[in-house]
Amino acid sequence: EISIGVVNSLSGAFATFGERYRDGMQVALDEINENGGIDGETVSLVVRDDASEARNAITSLEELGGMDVPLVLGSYASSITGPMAQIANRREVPLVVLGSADDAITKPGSEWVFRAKHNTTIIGETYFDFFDAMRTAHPDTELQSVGMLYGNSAFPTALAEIARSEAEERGYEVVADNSYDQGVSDFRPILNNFLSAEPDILFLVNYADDGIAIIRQMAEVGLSASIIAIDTAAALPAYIEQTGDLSEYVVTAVDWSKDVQYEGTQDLYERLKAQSGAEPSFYEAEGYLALMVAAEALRQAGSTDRTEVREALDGISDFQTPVTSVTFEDYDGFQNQNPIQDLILQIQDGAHVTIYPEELSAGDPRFPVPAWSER
Amino acid sequence: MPNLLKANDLTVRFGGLTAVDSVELSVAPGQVVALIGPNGAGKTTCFDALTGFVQPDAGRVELEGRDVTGLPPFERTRLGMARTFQTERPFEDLSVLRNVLVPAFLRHPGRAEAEAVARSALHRVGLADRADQPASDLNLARRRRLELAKALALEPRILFLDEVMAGLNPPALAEMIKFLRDLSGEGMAIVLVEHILEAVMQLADHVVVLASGAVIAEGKPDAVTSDPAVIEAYLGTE
Amino acid sequence: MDTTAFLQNVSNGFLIGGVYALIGIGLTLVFGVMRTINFAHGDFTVLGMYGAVAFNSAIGWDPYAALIVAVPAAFIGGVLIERFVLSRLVEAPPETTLLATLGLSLIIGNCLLLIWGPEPESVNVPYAATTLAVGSVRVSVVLLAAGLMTLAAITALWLFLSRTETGRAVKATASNRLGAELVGIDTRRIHSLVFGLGTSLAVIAGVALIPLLFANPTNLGPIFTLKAFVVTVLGGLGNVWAAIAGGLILGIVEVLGTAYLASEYRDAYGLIVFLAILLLRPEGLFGRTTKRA
Amino acid sequence: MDEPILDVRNVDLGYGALTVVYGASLSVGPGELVGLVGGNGSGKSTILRAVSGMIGQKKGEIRFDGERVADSRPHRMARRGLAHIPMGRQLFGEMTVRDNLLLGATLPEARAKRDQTLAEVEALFPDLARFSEARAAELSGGQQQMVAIARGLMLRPRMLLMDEPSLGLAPIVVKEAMRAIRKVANTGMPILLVEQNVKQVLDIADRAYVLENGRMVLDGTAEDLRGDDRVRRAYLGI
Amino acid sequence: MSRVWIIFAGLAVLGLVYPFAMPGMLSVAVTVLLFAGWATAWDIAGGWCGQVSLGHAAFVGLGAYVVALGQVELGVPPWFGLPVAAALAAGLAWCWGRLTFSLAGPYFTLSTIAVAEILRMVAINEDWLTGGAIGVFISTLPEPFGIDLFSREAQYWMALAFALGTIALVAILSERRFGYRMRAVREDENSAMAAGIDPTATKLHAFMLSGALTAVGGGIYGIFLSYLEPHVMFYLFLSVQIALTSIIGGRGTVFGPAAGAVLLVGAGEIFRTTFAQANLLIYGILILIVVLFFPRGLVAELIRGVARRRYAQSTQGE
Ligand SMILES: Nc1ncnc2c1ncn2[C@@H]1O[C@H](COP(=O)(O)OP(=O)(O)OP(=O)(O)O)[C@@H](O)[C@H]1O
Ligand SMILES: Nc1ncnc2c1ncn2[C@@H]1O[C@H](COP(=O)(O)OP(=O)(O)OP(=O)(O)O)[C@@H](O)[C@H]1O
Ligand SMILES: CC(C)C[C@H](N)C(=O)O
Ligand SMILES: [Mg+2]
Ligand SMILES: [Mg+2]
Repeated sequence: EISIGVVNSLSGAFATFGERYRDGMQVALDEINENGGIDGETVSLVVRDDASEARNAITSLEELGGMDVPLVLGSYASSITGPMAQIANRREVPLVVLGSADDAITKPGSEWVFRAKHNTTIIGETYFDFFDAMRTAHPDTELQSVGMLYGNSAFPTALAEIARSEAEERGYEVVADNSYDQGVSDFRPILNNFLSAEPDILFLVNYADDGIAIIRQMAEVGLSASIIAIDTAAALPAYIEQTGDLSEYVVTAVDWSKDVQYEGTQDLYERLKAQSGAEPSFYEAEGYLALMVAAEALRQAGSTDRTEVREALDGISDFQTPVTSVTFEDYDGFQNQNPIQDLILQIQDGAHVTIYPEELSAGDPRFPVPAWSER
Repeated sequence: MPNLLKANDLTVRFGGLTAVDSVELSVAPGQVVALIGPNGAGKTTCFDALTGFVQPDAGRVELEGRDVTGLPPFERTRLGMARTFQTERPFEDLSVLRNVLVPAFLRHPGRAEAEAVARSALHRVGLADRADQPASDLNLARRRRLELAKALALEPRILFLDEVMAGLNPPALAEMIKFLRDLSGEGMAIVLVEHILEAVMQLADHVVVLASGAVIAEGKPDAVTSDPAVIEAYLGTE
Repeated sequence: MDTTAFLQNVSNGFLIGGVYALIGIGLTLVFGVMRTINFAHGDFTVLGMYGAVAFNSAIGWDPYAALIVAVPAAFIGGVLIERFVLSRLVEAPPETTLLATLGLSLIIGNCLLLIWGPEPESVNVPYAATTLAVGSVRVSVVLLAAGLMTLAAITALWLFLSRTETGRAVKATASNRLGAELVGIDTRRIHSLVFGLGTSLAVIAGVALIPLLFANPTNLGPIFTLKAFVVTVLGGLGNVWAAIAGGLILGIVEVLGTAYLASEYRDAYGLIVFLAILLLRPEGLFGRTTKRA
Repeated sequence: MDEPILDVRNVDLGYGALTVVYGASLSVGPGELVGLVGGNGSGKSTILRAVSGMIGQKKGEIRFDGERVADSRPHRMARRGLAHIPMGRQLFGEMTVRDNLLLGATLPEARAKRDQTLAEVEALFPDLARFSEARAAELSGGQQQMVAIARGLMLRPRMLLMDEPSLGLAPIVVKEAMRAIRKVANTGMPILLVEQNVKQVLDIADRAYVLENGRMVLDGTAEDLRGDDRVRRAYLGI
Repeated sequence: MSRVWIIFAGLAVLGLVYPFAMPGMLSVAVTVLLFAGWATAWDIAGGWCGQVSLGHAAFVGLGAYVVALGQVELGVPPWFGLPVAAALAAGLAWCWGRLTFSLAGPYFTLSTIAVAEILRMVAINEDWLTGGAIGVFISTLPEPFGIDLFSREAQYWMALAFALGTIALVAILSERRFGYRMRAVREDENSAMAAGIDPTATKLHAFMLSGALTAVGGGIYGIFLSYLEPHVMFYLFLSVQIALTSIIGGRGTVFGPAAGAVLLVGAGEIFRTTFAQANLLIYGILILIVVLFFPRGLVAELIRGVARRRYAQSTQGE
C-alpha cells in the first residue's frame, strides 16, 4: 500500500475550494485503485486539514515529511502553498501543487515543487489572447480601454499586475484600476466611477462571494462593456444559479471545462459530478489532475524513494489526462511548470460554454455584450 | 505657624451649580481640620479640587508654598498629599497586602522595603492578620482601615479623609479616633470630612462649615457647633 | 466634480448607511443593556441570510417572507443562548463574555459550514438589480426596502423602550441590575428579552440583505460584526436612534471615500471616523457623559 | 403574638466556602419596627441579603409572609412586597431622580398609587423635589441615600429592610430620617432596620436583636436593651 | 515568589528536553511557544494592566515585516532585525496608546480593532513598503556559526527563548513596582492616581513592552513561515486568538497565558487532524466550555480557588 500526503483547506476561509479539490482527488483515487493501483499496490491518501492557515499547513507538511509518504499534494491558497513550497524544497519532499496559481511557486529554485495546473501568467495571457482574438474578429467594434477591479488578496493582485503589463504590451489602455478589501460588499461608488471611464473591457478578479454582489450592482448601476471578464467567481457553476440572467455573457478563464474537446472529458465530468453530487468545476478537475500526475510519477519511479519520485516527476512528458496533457518544463522563468492551455468560458443561456481557443471550443463567443437596457 | 496647605478662593462649578464657592482653607503641620456641612454642601468636591481629581474653575491650591493647582492627582500624591474616597475603592481583586503594596512602592522602589512599609501600615491599622485575604471580602470597617493603610503607606504629609468613620460602631469609632489622634500627634496634618459630630468634636483643632459650597462658619469645634447658623443648616435641634 | 454622480453617491451612501444601521441597532441594544460586546452579532445576520435562502428554496416564496419564521426563531434562539450561556457569566469579567460570544461566533459559522457547505449562497430575485429613478439618481429597490425596514425596526424599538413598562424596565436593568431587581424587575427575563431582540434585529438585517448580497458561513459574520461595532460607537452605546445616525455617517463616509479618494481604503474611512469620534466624544456622537462614579 | 411577617429560623449564611452567620434566628411581626444591631462585619447585611434573596441559605430557612425565600431572585421578593434598601444604594445612575423614583413603582399595585406615593416621599425628603431632574449619579452621597430610601418606599411594600439608612447623612438629616422611619412604621409598615447607631435605633425601634460575629447574642424590647448593661457598655458607650 | 520560579525552572527543563524527546514534532512546538510568548506579552497590557487589545496582530505583522524586509531588501540579519522590530513596535505602541488610552473598557478594545485593521490595509495597499498583497518571501537567511535559521531546530530554540524570556520578564515584573502599578491601574484608575501612579504613563509603558515583545515573536513567526502576506500577518483572527489564549489561560497570571497556549494550540492541532471540517466548531465549543466552567481562565480560577479555600479554613473557627 502506498500513502500519498495531502494538505488541503477543508475548513476556514478556503473550504469552498478545498472541498472541490477533495472530490476531484477522490475520483482520481478511485480510478487509480480500480485499475490495480500502482504496480499492484493500492493507493491511499493521508489528508491533513490546514484550516486555511499557513502555519497549520507547514506543520502538516512536516508531519507528513516525517511519515512514509513519497510525495505530498497541497494546497489551495498561494499564501499557504508558498511557505509549503519553501519547506518542500528544504526538506526535499516532492510537492505537487493542488490549487495555487501564484507564479512564484514554480520559479527557479524550487526543484521539488511541480505544478500541472495553470499559473497566474498563463491565466492573464489567455485573457488577453482572447481579447486579441475578439479584436481581430470584430475590427469594427472598438476594444481598446480596460477597466480593472480586483480584490486585494494575493492572487487577484498578481493577476491584475499581469493584466496591466499585458495590456501595455498589446496596446490596450487601462482607464480604471481599482482594488477593494476582501469582504467589502458595496461596489457602487467604484462602479459609478467606471461609468464615466466607459471601458470597452471590464476585467474583474473576484472571489465567489464578491462576484455575486458585483454583477448585481453592475446591473443596478447600468455598467456594461463589450467584454465582461470575471475571473474566479464566474467559473463556479453556482454563480449562474445565484445571479441568474445577470451573469449572461460573462467570460472567465479556466484550465478545464466539461465541454472542452479533450479525450475522456465527458466521462470525467460524469464521474466528478457523481462524486460531488453537484455540477463540478475546473477545481475538481485540478484536484483530479494533481493526483493523477502524482500516481504517474510513482509508477514511473517504481519506488517510493523521494529523490526518485522527484526525478520521475521531472521527467513527466506528454502525460495524457482528460484534463490536459502534462509536461513539466523549465521555460520563461518557470521551473517544473506545465505550460497548460487555458480556456475561456462564456456564460450562455445559463451554462458555461467553452468559446476559446477555437480548436477546443464548444460554441461561439457572443460579442459584444449588449447594454443592460437591451437585454 | 507655617502653612502646609493653603487654598485660596477655591471654586468649582458643575454647569449652573456652584458646588464649591470661593473657599479659603489653610492647614498647618500636625493640625486636624474638619470640614462639615449638610449633604451636598460640596465637601467631597472640595476634597477633589484640593487633591486634583477635579479642576477648580477658580482659585489656587498651594502645598508648602508651591502652587499645585494645575497638577494631576498623582503628582500631588508624590508631593505628599494622600486621600481616601467617600465610597472606598480597594483594588478588589488583590489581597489586602498587595493593596497596600501599591502605594508603598511610591517611596520605596525596592520590593523588600515596600513590603516592610506595607506591613507596618497594615499593622498600624490592625489589619496585619488579614494580609492575604482578598480585599473584596472585607467588611466595611476593615475596608475603611484598608483605605487608611493605603494612605499611610504613601508616607504623606497631609491626609484627606472623606467620611472614614461613617458606619463604624462605637468601639470601632473610638479606636479610629484614637488612631487619628496619634497620627496627628506625630505631626501629620489631617483634613477630614465627617458627619459624626462626636468624632469631629474630639479630633478637630479647627472646623470649617460648608453650606451650598460656601463657608458659613469656622473656628474651634465648640464655637462652631453652637453657632446658630450651623445648627440651623446642619445640626438641627432635638 | 460630476454632480449627478455625486448625488448618486450620496444617495447610495444613505441607503447603505440604512443597512448598516439595521445591522447595528441590535448590537447597540445588547451592548447598552448587557454591556456585552457580542462578537456573534454578525453571525446572526448571516443566519438570517441562510434562513431566507432556505425559505426561498424550500417554499419558493419571496425571501422577505422568511421574516415570518426567522424573527421568532431568532428570538427564541437568542433567549436560549442568553439563558444557557450568557446568564451564567454575569459575575465574570467582561472579557469572559466577549470570549463566550467569540466561541458562539465560531460555533454558528462552522455549523453553517457543515450544513450548507462553504460556497456562498444567495437568492436570485427578479428585483435584485431594479432601481427607481428619482430625478437623475437611481435608487436600488432592495436597499430602499432595507432602509424602510430599518426605520420600522427602530421606531418599534423606540416605542417599546420609551412607552412600555417593560421598556422602562429594560432601561432600569441597563442602568443598575441589582437596583432593578430590588424594585421587582426580573432582570434575567429582561436580559433574555434583550438578547432575543438583539438577535432578531440581526436576523432581520440578514433577510433584508440577501437579495442584494450573498451568504457564506464563516467569513461574512465577523465583517458584519465589525460594521455593527462602528455604527454602535459612532452613535453611542445604547441609543437606538443614534444607531441610524451612526449607520448613515458610516455609509456616507465609505461611499464618498471610495468614490473620491482611494477605493482600496474603503473600510479604513469608516474606521478612521470611528476612531476620531471615539477620541473626541468617547460616549459617541449622541451619548451623554456622567463624570461622577 | 400574630403570625410574624418575617421569620428567620436558625440560618447559616455565607459566601462561597465562607460562613459568616451561624444559626441566627429573628422575626418581625406585623406593624413592628425591629432593629438589628451589631459590630462591623458581624453579618447584619448578610442576613438582609439572604432575606431579600440575593444570597442563599446554607442551613435553616427564611419565611416571608409564610412562604419560603428562594435565592438569587431578589425581584421575586420585591414582588412579594419586600423592599430592601441596600447599603450600596444601587441607584439608576444615569437616570433622573424622578425616574429613579418612578421605577420604584413598576409593580401594578404600586403603580396605581404612584403619584400619591411620590407626593408622600417628597414631603418626607424635600430635597428630592428640588433635585428631581438631576441625574442620580451626580448627587452627593447623602442625597443619593435619600433617593434610595424614597425609591424603596415607592414600592408600597408590605415590609421594609433598611441597611444603615443613616450612613453618610448629615446629623440634621439623620434625625429627620429616623423620625420618618418611625412615622412609616406607625402607618403599620413592618420594618427591619440595620444600623450602627444603636442609640438611635433603640430610640425608635419596638424590639431589637444584637448580632456579634455572626451569632445572635441578645434580643428584647428596645426598652429592655436600653437598660441592659452589656448593651450600654458595648454599644452606647456609657 | 519562589514557587513561580520552581514552575519556571520546570518549564525550562521541559523546553530543553522536548526537541530531543520529540524531534518530529517541532513545528507544533514552535507554534505553541510563539503563542505562549504572544499571549504572555499580550497579558502585560491586557491582563496586568487591564487594557484588552484585539489588535495585537499589528505587532506580529510589524515584527515579521521588519525582520523579513530587513533581510530581503536591506540584507540586515534577523539578530539586528529583531531589536529594530521591537523598538519600532514600542514606538507604534506609544503613538497608538497616546491616541486611545483616554478610552475606557470596551471602547478601548474596539479602538484596537480599528487601529489594527487600518494598519492591515496600509500593509496591503502600500506595496512600496511591504510588497503589498502578493507578499514577501524570505528565501535566504544568514548562517551564524553555521546554524541554519530555516531549520526547525533553530526556530525552536528562538521560539523557546522568546517564550521563556517573556514569561520570566513577567514573573519578575509582577512582583516589582511596575507590576503593582499595572495592577492598580487595572483595578481603578482613580485609586491608582491617589496612590501616586500616573495611569496614562503606566498604560503606555505596559503597551509598549507588550507590543515590543509581540513583535519579537512576530519576527520569529515570519522566519518560521518564510512567507509573509498582510492578510496572514495582520489577521484580525490572529489578534483574537492571542487574546483568547491569554484569557482562557488566565489573565494577570504568570503562567496562565502559556497554559492557554498549550491548551488551545494543542487542542486545535488535535481537532484539526481528528474532526476535519468540524474542527473549528469543536474549537468553538471548547472555548464555550472553558468559559462556562473557568470564567476567569484556567490558572486564575485555580489560584483563586486555592486562596479562597485556604482563607475559608483559616477563619472557620473565628
Ligand atoms: N460630577 C458632577 N456633576 C454635577 N453635579 C455634581 C457632580 N459632583 C457633585 N455634584 C453636585 O455638587 C454638590 C456637592 O456635592 P459633594 O459630593 O461635594 O457634597 P458633599 O458635601 O460631599 O455631600 P455628602 O455629605 O452627602 O457626601 C451636590 O449638589 C452634587 O449634586
Ligand atoms: N461578597 C462577600 N464575599 C465574601 N465575604 C463577604 C462578602 N460580603 C461580606 N463578607 C464577609 O461577611 C462578613 C459579614 O459581613 P456583613 O457585611 O454582613 O457585615 P455587617 O454586619 O453588615 O457589617 P457592617 O456594619 O460593616 O456593614 C464579613 O466578615 C465580611 O468580610
Ligand atoms: C485564487 C486562485 C488560485 C483561483 C484561480 N482562479 C485559479 O485558477 O487557480
Ligand atoms: Mg461627600
Ligand atoms: Mg452591613
